Amino acid sequence: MPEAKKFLYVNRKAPYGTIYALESLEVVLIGAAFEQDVSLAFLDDGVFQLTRDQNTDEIGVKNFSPTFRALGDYEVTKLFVEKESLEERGLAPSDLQEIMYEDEDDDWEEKPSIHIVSRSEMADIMADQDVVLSF
Amino acid sequence: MSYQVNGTAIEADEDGYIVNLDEWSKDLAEEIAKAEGLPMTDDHWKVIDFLRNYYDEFQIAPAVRVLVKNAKKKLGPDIGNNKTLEAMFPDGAAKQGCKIAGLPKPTGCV
Amino acid sequence: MSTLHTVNKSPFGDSAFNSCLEHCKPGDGILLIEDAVYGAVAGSAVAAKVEARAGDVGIYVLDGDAKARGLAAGKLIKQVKPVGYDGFVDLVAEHDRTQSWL
Amino acid sequence: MKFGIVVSEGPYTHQAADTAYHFAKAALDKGHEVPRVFFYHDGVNVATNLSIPPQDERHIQKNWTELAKANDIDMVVCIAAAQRRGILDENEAKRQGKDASNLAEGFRISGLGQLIEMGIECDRTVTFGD
Repeated sequence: MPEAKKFLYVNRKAPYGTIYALESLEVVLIGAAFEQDVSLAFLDDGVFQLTRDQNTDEIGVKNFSPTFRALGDYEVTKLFVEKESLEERGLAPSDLQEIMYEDEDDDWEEKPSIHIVSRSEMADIMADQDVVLSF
Repeated sequence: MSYQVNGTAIEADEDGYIVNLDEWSKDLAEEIAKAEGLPMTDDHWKVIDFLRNYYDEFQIAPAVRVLVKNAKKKLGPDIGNNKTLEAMFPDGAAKQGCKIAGLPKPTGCV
Repeated sequence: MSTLHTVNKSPFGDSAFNSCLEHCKPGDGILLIEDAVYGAVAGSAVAAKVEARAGDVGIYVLDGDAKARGLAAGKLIKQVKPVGYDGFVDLVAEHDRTQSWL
Repeated sequence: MKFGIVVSEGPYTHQAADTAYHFAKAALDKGHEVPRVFFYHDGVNVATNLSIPPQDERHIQKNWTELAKANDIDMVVCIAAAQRRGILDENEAKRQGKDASNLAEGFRISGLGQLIEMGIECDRTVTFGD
């Protein structure tokens, strides 16, 4: 098998107002079957996708925020969230839901999937990919 | 098509997935399984319960490999392996399991 | 290793161009297409930022989109290079990856 | 070089499908390959054969169909996105009990896996959207 490619899914849009966030997540879940080196980037309004306490009861739209917590099962364990984007929006890392995965290589220890990175670290992550898919 | 449960007709699509997910019940699951030609053993129920819990928690039905991995952890290796799950759900553990569990039809995206 | 960034929205109504400018790296290219071509106009509120970045990042504008919007080459920031669709193709080929700032 | 193209906005509302078309054409003219174009989000609406633009406007679907035919491009429409938005091929329409299908010639409906596969197999992946 050829070496895995590095795939980055870039999420810059808020959930619900448009379908991009949900359909991005659908790509990630399906893409996970291809055993590539997958990372997710959340910046600008994309950071709103990961906030806690989303409740869509009154808008009649499916709440897909719990699905992010299943990503570990799909071996998608690198969710990079940009610190500056959070701060600009009055958010702190504690406003995001906890997303964990069990590390197979470390006796199934539970580890956080979300990594808060600076804007310049985010730029480094973006510059280190083979395929960048934007949503 | 539709299923008859305790005198009520439950609407389903062409493939036998129920249309209104709120109408699911254990009796309905038995009916769907019967239509699929499957006996609902205790082990089948364990898998169905697992699928429904997974959906409740994460709002998706797990992909087959995720189902197998989690079933192994939660239900033990006797059920949680490819061979057993395939034998229990000959039409595919995710596909047929979701149908009986009253979960959305996998869109078959791969 | 370098990236070609494409931006397709006007910087006056959307943050994509600004975000792109803040994430691109020396040696990268930025191609303004569709409504993003308004970001290439000389003397606008974003021009200074574009000019400042044009030193180490190649900034391009899709010629057809600029012309469609009445932006003759003389109206554009002078460091911004107009390219056709064939130039777009070359830019994609020359850089290692393409990132769209949607 | 092999270029994979993603079209993720619908025709006429956004310019994305037009830009992608001109890009694909230019890439082919330069001797590159465009093995696949993947239509996602509202981009799936490009594939309807029920679109009737005025005679003095470009016909986006026809343009794509002709380009694909002449250059052997595999035009894939995401099934999940297509089903949400009412783009159906004949088989799916029959299976779902619908009385009509509307997938234009040259397009095929398939899964998101085709998008990932395109990313793996092409040298460059370029997304056009909004």
